[in-house]
Amino acid sequence: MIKPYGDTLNDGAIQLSFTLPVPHSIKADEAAKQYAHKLGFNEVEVVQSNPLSEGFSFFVVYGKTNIQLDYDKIEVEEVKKSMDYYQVNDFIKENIKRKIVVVGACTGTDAHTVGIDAIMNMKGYDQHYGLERYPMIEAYNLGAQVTNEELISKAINLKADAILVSQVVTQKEVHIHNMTELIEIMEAEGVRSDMIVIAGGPRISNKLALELGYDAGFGRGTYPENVASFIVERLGGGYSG
Amino acid sequence: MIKPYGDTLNDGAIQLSFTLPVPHSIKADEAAKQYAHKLGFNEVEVVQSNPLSEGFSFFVVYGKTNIQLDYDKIEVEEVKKSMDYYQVNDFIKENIKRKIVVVGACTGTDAHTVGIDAIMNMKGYDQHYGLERYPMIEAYNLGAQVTNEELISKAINLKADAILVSQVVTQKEVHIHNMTELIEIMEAEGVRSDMIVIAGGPRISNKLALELGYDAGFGRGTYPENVASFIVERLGGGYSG
Amino acid sequence: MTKLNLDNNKIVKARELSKEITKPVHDYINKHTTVAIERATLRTLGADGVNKDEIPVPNIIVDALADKIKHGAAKHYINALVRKNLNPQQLNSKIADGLDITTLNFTDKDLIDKKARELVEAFASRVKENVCFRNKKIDQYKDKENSPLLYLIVATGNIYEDIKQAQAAARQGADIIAVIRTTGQSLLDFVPYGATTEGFGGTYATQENFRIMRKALDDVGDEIGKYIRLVNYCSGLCMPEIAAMGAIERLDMMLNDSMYGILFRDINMYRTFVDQKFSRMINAFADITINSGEDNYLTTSDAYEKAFTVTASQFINEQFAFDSGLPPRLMGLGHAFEMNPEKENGFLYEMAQAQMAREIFPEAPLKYMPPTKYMTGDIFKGYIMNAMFNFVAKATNQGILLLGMLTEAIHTPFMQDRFLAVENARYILNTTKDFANDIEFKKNGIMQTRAKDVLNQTIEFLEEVNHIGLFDAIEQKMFAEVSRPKNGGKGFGGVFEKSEEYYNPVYEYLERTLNLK
Amino acid sequence: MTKLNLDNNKIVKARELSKEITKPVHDYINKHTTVAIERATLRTLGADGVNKDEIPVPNIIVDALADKIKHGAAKHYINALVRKNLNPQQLNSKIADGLDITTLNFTDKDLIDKKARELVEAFASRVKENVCFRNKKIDQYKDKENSPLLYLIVATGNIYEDIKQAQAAARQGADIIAVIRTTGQSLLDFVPYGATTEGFGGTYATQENFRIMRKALDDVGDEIGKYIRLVNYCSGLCMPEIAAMGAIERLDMMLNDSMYGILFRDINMYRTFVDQKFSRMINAFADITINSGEDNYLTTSDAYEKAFTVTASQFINEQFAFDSGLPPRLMGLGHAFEMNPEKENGFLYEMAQAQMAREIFPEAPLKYMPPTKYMTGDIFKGYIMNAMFNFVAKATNQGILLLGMLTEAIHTPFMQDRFLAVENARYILNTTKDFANDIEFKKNGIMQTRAKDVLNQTIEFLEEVNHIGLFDAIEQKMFAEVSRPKNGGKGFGGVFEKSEEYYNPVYEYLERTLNLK
Ligand code: B12
Ligand code: B12
Ligand SMILES: Cc1ncc(COP(=O)(O)O)c(C=O)c1O
Ligand SMILES: Cc1ncc(COP(=O)(O)O)c(C=O)c1O
Repeated sequence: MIKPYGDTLNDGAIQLSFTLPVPHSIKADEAAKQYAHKLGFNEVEVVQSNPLSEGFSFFVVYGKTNIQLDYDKIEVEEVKKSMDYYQVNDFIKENIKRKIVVVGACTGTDAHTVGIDAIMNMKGYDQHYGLERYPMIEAYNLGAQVTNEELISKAINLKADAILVSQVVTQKEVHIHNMTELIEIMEAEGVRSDMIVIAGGPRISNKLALELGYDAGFGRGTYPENVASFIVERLGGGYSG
Repeated sequence: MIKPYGDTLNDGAIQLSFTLPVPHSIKADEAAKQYAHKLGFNEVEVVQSNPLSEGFSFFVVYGKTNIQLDYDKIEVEEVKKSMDYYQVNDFIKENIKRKIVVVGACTGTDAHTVGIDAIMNMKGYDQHYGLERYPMIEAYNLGAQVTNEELISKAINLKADAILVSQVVTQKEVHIHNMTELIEIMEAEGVRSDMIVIAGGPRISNKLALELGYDAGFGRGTYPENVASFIVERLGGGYSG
Repeated sequence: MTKLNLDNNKIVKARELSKEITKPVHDYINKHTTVAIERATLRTLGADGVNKDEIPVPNIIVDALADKIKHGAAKHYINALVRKNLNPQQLNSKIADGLDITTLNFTDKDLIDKKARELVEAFASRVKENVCFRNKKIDQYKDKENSPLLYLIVATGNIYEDIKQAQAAARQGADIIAVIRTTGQSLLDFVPYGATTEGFGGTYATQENFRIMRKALDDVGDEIGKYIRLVNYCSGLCMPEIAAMGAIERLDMMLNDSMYGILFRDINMYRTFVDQKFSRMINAFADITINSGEDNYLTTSDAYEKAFTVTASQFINEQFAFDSGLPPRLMGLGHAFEMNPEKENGFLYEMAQAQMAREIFPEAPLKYMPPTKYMTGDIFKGYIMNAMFNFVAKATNQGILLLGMLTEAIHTPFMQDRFLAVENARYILNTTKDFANDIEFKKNGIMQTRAKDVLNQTIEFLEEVNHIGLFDAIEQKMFAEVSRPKNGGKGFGGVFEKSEEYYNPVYEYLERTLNLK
Repeated sequence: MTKLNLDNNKIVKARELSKEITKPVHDYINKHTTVAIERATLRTLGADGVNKDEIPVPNIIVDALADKIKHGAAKHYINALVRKNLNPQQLNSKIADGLDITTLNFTDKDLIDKKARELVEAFASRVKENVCFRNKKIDQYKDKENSPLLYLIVATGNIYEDIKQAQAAARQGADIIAVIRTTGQSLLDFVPYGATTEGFGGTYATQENFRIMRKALDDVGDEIGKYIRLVNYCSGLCMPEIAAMGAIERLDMMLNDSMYGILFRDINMYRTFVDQKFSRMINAFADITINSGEDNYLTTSDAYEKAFTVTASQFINEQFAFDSGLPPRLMGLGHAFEMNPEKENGFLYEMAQAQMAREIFPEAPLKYMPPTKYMTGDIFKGYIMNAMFNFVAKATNQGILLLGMLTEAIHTPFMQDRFLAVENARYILNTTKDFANDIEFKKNGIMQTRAKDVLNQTIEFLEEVNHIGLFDAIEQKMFAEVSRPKNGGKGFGGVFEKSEEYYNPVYEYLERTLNLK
């Protein structure tokens, strides 16, 4: 069982900051304190409070809590050691025995290309080659603000093995709507099972992607070989490296 | 009912940071997330995680919670508008009709003089005169690192009306021990009811002081006239200003 | 002596090159109009409102004109007013109800001209009143302004929520509020109508939203004794219309770049160049400060390696601005603090770059953008990066300081994020107030050398662009590492060669007033 | 040319004044000893351990001597060793069990002298080995050191918890670890014994705690390829004993000020002056860098108004250090970044002050203290104040950088607070690396003028102190706005005039070795 650590094991110390929609006053400070109590903190100090505007106040709070977590029970998917650039190409040659086709885009109204470029562009990212550089992968990067329809029809035309969707803007859950729509259209057109569909972006987790009907999701700090590994293993049976 | 505010009313958004005593890993990130869930957050993002040392990891987390607080039910003591320098002196002249005696110190091993000086010294604090300046108050500032015994015997000798205790260091609850001891000695010597006993310091609240048997407690940002008002009103019956 | 000791001949040289570069573009611009220019013109004359399918009146007219647009849309609208003897509101609702004014026969040229003068006059006097009002307020409240001006964004998607945030920001110390647009609006070929409450990562730019935010800022401004400037985005497929709306509703600044739409929104280059000229003429007339978008180069390219692209783009933006009648004092040329925080001496390179912009464009109220690309979830680190950015801004006397958010990598700003941003800026600006005046740069030191190198690279780059021609240079990926085909991108279909009898009384009025002819 | 263009004659003048000021104090020092000096001497000779009441052996001996102490305690201890033919450990346990060595008759002077030489030699060679080991390690790992060295405190109260925190800090990038002492230890007239786990706001300084922390830091140092320096507090009523323990256990730095105990702990002034000399001789011999405490002035006085008291105290500390044989390279003279963050141009005044210290004491590894007084619960604001502090430290080439904690106003540091402090420093130090070299200060600008003014005030102040005499100046509140009566304060009873036959082989050895005679 673990608890947060300030300067002594299990002291349960946590820093919080938040705004309450109340005017700055002694009552507001007390509300901040009691709110922290409601969150399960017992020793609570409102160390700072500032008026933000009429009717809004900002607080910095330190608190200590007794809430514990059973660390042994935390389950995370085992991170498979991903293949590297060379291994991926070799794997395709040996197990799939043809070039594979991957089509990617940043979809919907989302105009952030840097993430999908990092995965696909020749020059890659952080010294990791992008998919366009892989001799055994035919990679098509459609760029940003691509509609789901466009992406799907391009993938069908190119007989893609996998579709890569990048989503960066998440405000008001816009990515959820957009990601859901893609799967719905694919299912309506009866092509969902023809391709591997993968999502990625800084706020995308594998869990979220699976929930929305994708084959996988990749978050912050993904490298091209991570997604390449996943695709080729799905296509060509497991890899034991 | 209120909830924290990020950018939309009742979105319940809060920022947290804390350390967990586990090695930096994907499992650690997941633990941080689940810990936040345990604190009552539903949408949780672990936006940053850093290794601190073998076996310790630091997290910055944003979460949203549904926990609500009934703001109308928050009770705070009405902050009496305190008298000012002139009013206090006049009040003593009119109601108590003699100079009152106040003895103060920063007690125990605590060597922080700035707080008690702010309250007592002639020059005062932030343009508010200290008690030594009050014509109707005889103020004795014993300085810091004064033992409880010394303070009490001095107060008895001077026939003090009030004792002021400053406590700044609170680590390992050292202030609680020390403040409790003072009251115990006074009770043992049968002098507790002869004087008003007041505590102050940046981490002292009125609530805490009352719990420990003091007449009042004063926190951050106290001015001399606040405590002077309290003393003279206790001594001379209420004030209706 | 200047701090950087730059060779003035080189600065002159770079300016000459930009002039040569923009010349052929300008020839193209003069020969063309676009659907957006025509719609904007209609708006200045009074066209407004939407039909039951939410199609705006200016779009209905322009769509109906099809390629007759090459003669200009204004004549049809004015003609209809005269012939039907209606005021614009009345005409607008008739159009919304289905009236096709493009099929009406033309009345007397004289009557049309007379009506045109009257309408242009109405537009002009409204704008002049706005300018006058603004100047009066700024003058009245001058003392409380920060220097640089503190620029904060609101981006809730809901104009009413935006107002709360904007007023809170103003109370906290902001001088300028920008209402970020919803994602994707720049690609709409029409301007949505009315007050809106549903945007993603921003709020729709509509005339009604402009109006109510303007009022909210005037109110809070009077409350706190300050004139709070309002900003929106004069870019995308409706660039000239936004300019017109902004002029009418007294916006004070506009994001407005000569190439941003091409490079970062894949809008057709001809469309963009033609649109930006008219937009800037309106901005100039309305005394609206533009903010160019050089910061965007650095979100895709490395800020150290590609610093010269920023400087080159500033020269080009300046030249296009001159061509539209914008005086330097309205040129909020953009740049950004985007170097990798791990870079040794990064602070010096940022300072050199910012100081260089200051010395090359001495009268421009430079708009300085905060770190974004290297911001992470480590909000504490981010907060000190923002402090160093604020420091450089003050030390190099930037005009407009877009405040960095400690949560840049996480979400659009919370109310408390903005508060912390203002607190950061106010502390740094005050504690380092006269630092710049109190130091000199070492002769041939790191900063002087860096600025010299970047200026040299800029000139080389401009020479190459000039040699290839701007259109081809863009096609050849010379800007922002992205290639945009000349005939590709969005909105190319909306560009038309003007006919001989092309008629646009607003354009003419502005050209005259701004001394462009 | 220097940045500040200070008048060198004035610097010389201030030094001369300090020499005059300390002269009469030094005469007093030479004629006196204290209980603490005698206990420290005993420790260097081997006295250690406690009796069943936890009274340390050195205290038992000195207490038993009462005022015979004026002849020196060493002779008794050495005599006992010779007469009883015991080694120190054996003797120590006998003393702990009740043996009173002060009643033993003296043996031959020659035998005592011989044994003394042997014991002093043992101490000296242990210390020399420490110095040698330290230099080797520093040299081996030099490349990874930060400049300035990053100094972090641990303060859990529990030595084993401290070790976790200290190792974590080292892994995060600290170069120096200080184990803060528990509140109140400085007023104990004995040094507690053994490993301790209960302290308030800090951990007891005991020889065992020194030893196990030293080992922990050596271990983590080898792990990460760095020599991690260990600091403790050579101050309070046991100042000389802590010096001795530090020399033996290879501490690397010691907080050690000539007047701190007087002003901030109400320790008697005579006691302090006499103690500090011997302490510093030991520190000098052990190649331990001292850190003086000028920062403390600014926690009670205003940093802008009373800046000169810091500079004056630095001169006085320097002079006392010279008198004890400390070379400039071991003088970590203190100062601090404590101006009100709301002060306009505060950054410039801080920079001027720090640069002035740098130019006046060019060889000293100045120790620079972070903002504390104006830190609040606003951890974000605090974090950028710390960034500006780090900036000034780098720009003025400070030697030792005590990292500020964003939670300074709240609690003793959490592990994450330290991490964030190191991250802050590393970012700032790297991004501004050569900034100082790249700029010059404007002639007669704000910073030059400020430094000149402070130096002038310093000289005026030193003249006044010299005129009044240091003892009386302290009594008259001239330092830190506090008055300390000459015969008041703690520990005055422990000061003794040395007799004619006063004997102290350690003191003599050090005087000889440090060329003080
Ligand atoms: C650069 C940038 C821009 C540039 C984009 C330039 C371009 N050509 O991409 C410009 C200036 C144009 C821009 C504009 C906007 N931006 Co922006 N932008 C950023 C910024 C600063 C960096 C993003 C970035 O490039 N990261 C670097 C890349 C490498 O990381 P990444 O995207 O996470 O990708 C990695 C992984 O996520 C993963 N990955 C990503 N996609 C995929 C796909 C697959 C299949 C896989 C396997 C992996 C994968 O692999 C990559 C490599 O590891 C962020 C803030 C920040 N510091 O993060 C804001 C940010 C993303 N933008 C934001 C917003 C709101 C906008 C706007 C919508 C604002 C507006 N209303 O005008 C606009 C409009 C854009 C639009 N219509 O979408 C918000 C999003 C908030 C939210 N959570 O919803 C952010 C967080 C800033 C903020 N705090 O407001 N932006
Ligand atoms: C200045 C200072 C010092 C100076 C003190 C100089 C002096 N002569 O007082 C020096 C450098 C000597 C010092 C030393 C130490 N300090 Co100190 N110090 C501070 C500092 C920076 C400011 C305190 C201050 O002066 N505040 C200004 C005054 C005006 O505010 P105040 O005390 O809150 O007083 C106001 C109210 O609280 C109230 N009040 C206070 N007392 C009373 C009494 C009455 C009766 C009433 C009515 C009101 C009242 O009115 C005052 C005016 O509004 C704080 C950090 C910070 N920024 O707060 C740390 C701090 C208080 N110190 C701390 C520590 C641990 C120490 C040491 C113990 C460290 C060590 N182990 O060596 C030492 C030892 C001192 C000891 N034995 O007690 C910790 C305490 C942590 C904790 N919560 O337990 C702090 C928070 C720093 C930290 N983060 O570690 N310190
Ligand atoms: C010059 C310019 N125009 C417009 C925008 C806004 O983008 P959009 O066109 O998506 O509204 C930006 C954003 O950074 C910009 O810099
Ligand atoms: C020179 C010096 N000595 C000692 C100390 C520590 O205080 P104490 O004497 O309470 O251990 C300090 C603390 O700031 C100091 O600056």
